[in-house]
Amino acid sequence: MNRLRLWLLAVGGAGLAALLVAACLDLPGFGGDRHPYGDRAVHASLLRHTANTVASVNFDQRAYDTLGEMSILFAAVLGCVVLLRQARDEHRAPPEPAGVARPVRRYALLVLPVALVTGLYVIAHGQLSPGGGFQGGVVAATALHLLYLGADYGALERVRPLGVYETTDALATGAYLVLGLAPVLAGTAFLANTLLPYGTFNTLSSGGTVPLLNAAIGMEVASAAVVLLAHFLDQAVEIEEEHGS
Amino acid sequence: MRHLLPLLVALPLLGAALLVATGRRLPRVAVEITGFTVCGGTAALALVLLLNSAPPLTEWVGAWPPAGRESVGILVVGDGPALGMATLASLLTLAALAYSWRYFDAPPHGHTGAYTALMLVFQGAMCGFALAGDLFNAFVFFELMSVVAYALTGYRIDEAKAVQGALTFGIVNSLGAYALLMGIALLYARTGELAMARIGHGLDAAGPGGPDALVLASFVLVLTGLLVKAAAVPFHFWLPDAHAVAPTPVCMLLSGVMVELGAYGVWRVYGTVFAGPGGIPAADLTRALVTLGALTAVTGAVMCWYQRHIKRLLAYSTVAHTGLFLVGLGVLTPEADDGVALYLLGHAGVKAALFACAGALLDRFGSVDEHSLHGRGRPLRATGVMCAVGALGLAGLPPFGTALGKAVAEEAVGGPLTVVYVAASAITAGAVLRVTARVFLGLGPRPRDAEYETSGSHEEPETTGLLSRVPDTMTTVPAVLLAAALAMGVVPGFGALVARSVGPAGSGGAHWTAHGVLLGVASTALAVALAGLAVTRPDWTAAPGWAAPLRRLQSGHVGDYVAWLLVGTTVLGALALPGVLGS
Amino acid sequence: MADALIVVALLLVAASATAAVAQRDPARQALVLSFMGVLLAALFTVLQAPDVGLSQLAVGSALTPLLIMLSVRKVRRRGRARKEPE
Amino acid sequence: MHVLPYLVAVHLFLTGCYGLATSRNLIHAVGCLAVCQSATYVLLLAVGYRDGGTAPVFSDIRPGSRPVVDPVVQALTLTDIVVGATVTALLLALVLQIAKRHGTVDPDELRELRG
Repeated sequence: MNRLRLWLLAVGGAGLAALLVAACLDLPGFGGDRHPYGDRAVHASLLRHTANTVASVNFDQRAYDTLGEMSILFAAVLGCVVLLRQARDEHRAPPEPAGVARPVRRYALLVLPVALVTGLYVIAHGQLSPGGGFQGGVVAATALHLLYLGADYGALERVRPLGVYETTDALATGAYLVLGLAPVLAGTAFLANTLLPYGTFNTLSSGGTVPLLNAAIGMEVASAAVVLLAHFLDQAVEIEEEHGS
Repeated sequence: MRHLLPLLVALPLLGAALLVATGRRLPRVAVEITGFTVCGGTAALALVLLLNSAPPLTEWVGAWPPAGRESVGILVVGDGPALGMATLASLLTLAALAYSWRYFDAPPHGHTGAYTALMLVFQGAMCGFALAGDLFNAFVFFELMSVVAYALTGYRIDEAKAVQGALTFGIVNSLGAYALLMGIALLYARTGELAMARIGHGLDAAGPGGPDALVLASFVLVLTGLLVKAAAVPFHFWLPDAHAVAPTPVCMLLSGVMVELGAYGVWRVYGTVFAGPGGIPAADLTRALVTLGALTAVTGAVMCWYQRHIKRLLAYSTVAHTGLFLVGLGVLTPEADDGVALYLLGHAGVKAALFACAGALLDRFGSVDEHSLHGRGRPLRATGVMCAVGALGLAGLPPFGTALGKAVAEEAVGGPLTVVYVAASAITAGAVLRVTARVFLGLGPRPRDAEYETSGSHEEPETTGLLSRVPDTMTTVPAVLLAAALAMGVVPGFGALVARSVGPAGSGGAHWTAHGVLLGVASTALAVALAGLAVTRPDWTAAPGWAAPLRRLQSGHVGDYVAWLLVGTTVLGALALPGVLGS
Repeated sequence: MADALIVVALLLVAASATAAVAQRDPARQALVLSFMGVLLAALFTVLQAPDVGLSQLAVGSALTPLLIMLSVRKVRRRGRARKEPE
Repeated sequence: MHVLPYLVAVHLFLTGCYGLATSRNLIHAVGCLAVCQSATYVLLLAVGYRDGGTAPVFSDIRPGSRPVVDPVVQALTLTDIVVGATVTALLLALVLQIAKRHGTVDPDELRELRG
């Protein structure tokens, strides 16, 4: 190990540690009662009939942050598609079907539908109970990949037409943006949740545009995670280098 | 009007989504026209908003206007500097898209729209960061900007250096972003707010006795994130590794505006969050920024001089100039701010043009190595002339916009710091002139190879195969950029316009002075002399022994860079400590 | 009671993070990270953040380790393919 | 107890940095970066906690009947988690390409960019 690097690490680490520990001692004690922004957010969420305050912050009060976050996911997927493309000196070799123990296979096929439905349920109830587009989307996408365990890579590729997922990813991103732009056309602010009725508290259609944005995020996250996993699987299983390169 | 502010982010993103959704069916020309239209439309919108930005536009996204003084929404600020940066980013993206028109390497199969879409997302992210009035929102767009930049830097996956540079870039910048987020969390704990102005009020209300360790730590963490992006010493190591290997149009954006957005972020965050009595005293900020900025300028200039990889040389010149911007921002006077704003605009034009010239060399000869290209650039007369003109602009020869900005900033910082300005701009410009003389004129003997350096020969061109002639777009774009940089200094009233946009308090505008012109001519003369000496007497200017340790620090090892990042936070804390102890 | 739970969860998270850094083999590190993801999810739930806990469970203990495992597999497979022709 | 959660966050950040700086395998380094990031989750949620508070979800409690913890930091952390996963994916993609082009994932053996 490089001597200089260890010295730098020791000096820098010690300095930063001292600074951060001193800052921690000045922080308000853990579990304190002063959360002005949080209290205002709870109030605003109830005004707009959204039972899950976190969903209200994510998709209504700070929906612009979520737009940025969704764009990060969108850009990262696009980046992975570009970075993990088949290079000039590589070719595809269909993998041999791997032997999977029968109990594993049965278990995977059993869990798959359950996980898929759980994912969709979690997406749908985002504004009412804990969960929402992100969590449900990731669960649903990961569930789909149980097929790799349960059946084999070929089966997974058949139910997973990548192009469709990539298009869905882009369309969901577009849908979120269009939902944000509609209020601008109506003469108010970007992403304003003022066009739709807020509905009855604690029902699926409550919260104005919150359920719609939540659904867009769910679709985006699910298809983005599928595309990401697919490209990594492709690299791990299918793409090979030309020998002698 | 104010409702249109978030559209600067939304429009490019929508364009990108559209391109990805339809990208596999569209022919390449349609993709490029769409990208061009969306990017240009956004740039036009930014310009219109900029011209209407007095008094500053502010918008609460999501229609959450503050009840009393407090809101739950996100604030977007459209004042002169914010919209100016957004306009600059949009126009440079337009130039980069024009530069890559048709000739840039074939897009990945089945993803015709991917490259253009990434560029559009990059544009939206830079606009979003420039306009952010909310600290967490700034972090989100900071990350978006970074993520797109990593992907674009590694775009040429067949190139070994490109993927390594992109990973270094990714790890160091992500770590910086997490430090920034830790700082935001500390500020939220103290004030319970996220809008920058509200955090500033909260700090003043909480600490009438002055700042404590918590304020200092949050200041250090937030600045670490922003200075990593601005590539200040010792956070700068990632920049040459990334900028030297990214595709040329991307380099134009990275060096021309993304790094400068880091410096802009420092200016914005200090002015809105930490400038009050509960924040960090002005003397401490000046000490921190001027020290780091001067170090950055000197390191960047010295390292720039010893490069033979042309894009890497230009990358170090960006490091040097960002150091100068940080020095200017650090002295905290309105005059210096005006000067830096002008300097930054001029530098963006000149640096993007120089990268464009280097890209033409790469695509024509498959090399960006000063030694192996010796004399081979003679046929590319237009590119050679633009290289020389760009070098003069970099040196600050009047009447370039860079010269006006540099002169105003020099006058504002005064004293020995003027020497740093003159030296850094002269050395970096001298290096570019030296390259021009050797590559395009074939002057002097072919220099000897050193032991510890990055060579630029045997690189893959960015086009499909080597070009037999440089296409018109690749000469028009740098010509337009240089003309713009020149116009900034020549068009009467431009300096005053920039000064008015930067601050309503204003310094009365940026004007040419005899003193400034003299200094500009002096640094140009110094640059020419250095270049002449280097070409005719290569042994005199070869790397002396004392520069070797400095070069060894740039080891290409990501672990070293992370260790330096930690040292940087400690140094930053130490530089700002006196104000906290004194209160 | 809640406090005790929080303290235990915090200490476990700190310990698993140390283990994740100390484990230099990336495949094993992925397992430790997955375990740490579960612990973090538990911590978030105790901190009354079920939303965050759920996404940490989905992302931190499933998606990220899976991506790391796939990368390890690719790098190893590559290494083997390199050795065979020799 | 009053500062323990904050100190754990500091510990996570510094441990991750140590791992990053001393790593001999780039995949391992990306994992360490994920550890660094978990420090931000812990810090944010610790800042937003309220003694005796419950989750800010009103589907089964009456509004105003019990104190709730800060929902804003939870939303920020959610964003942060997604950001972390995407950054990890992107960096791993780059590591795979490094493995292909350089034939190694040991940062000590990458010698192309220096000086």
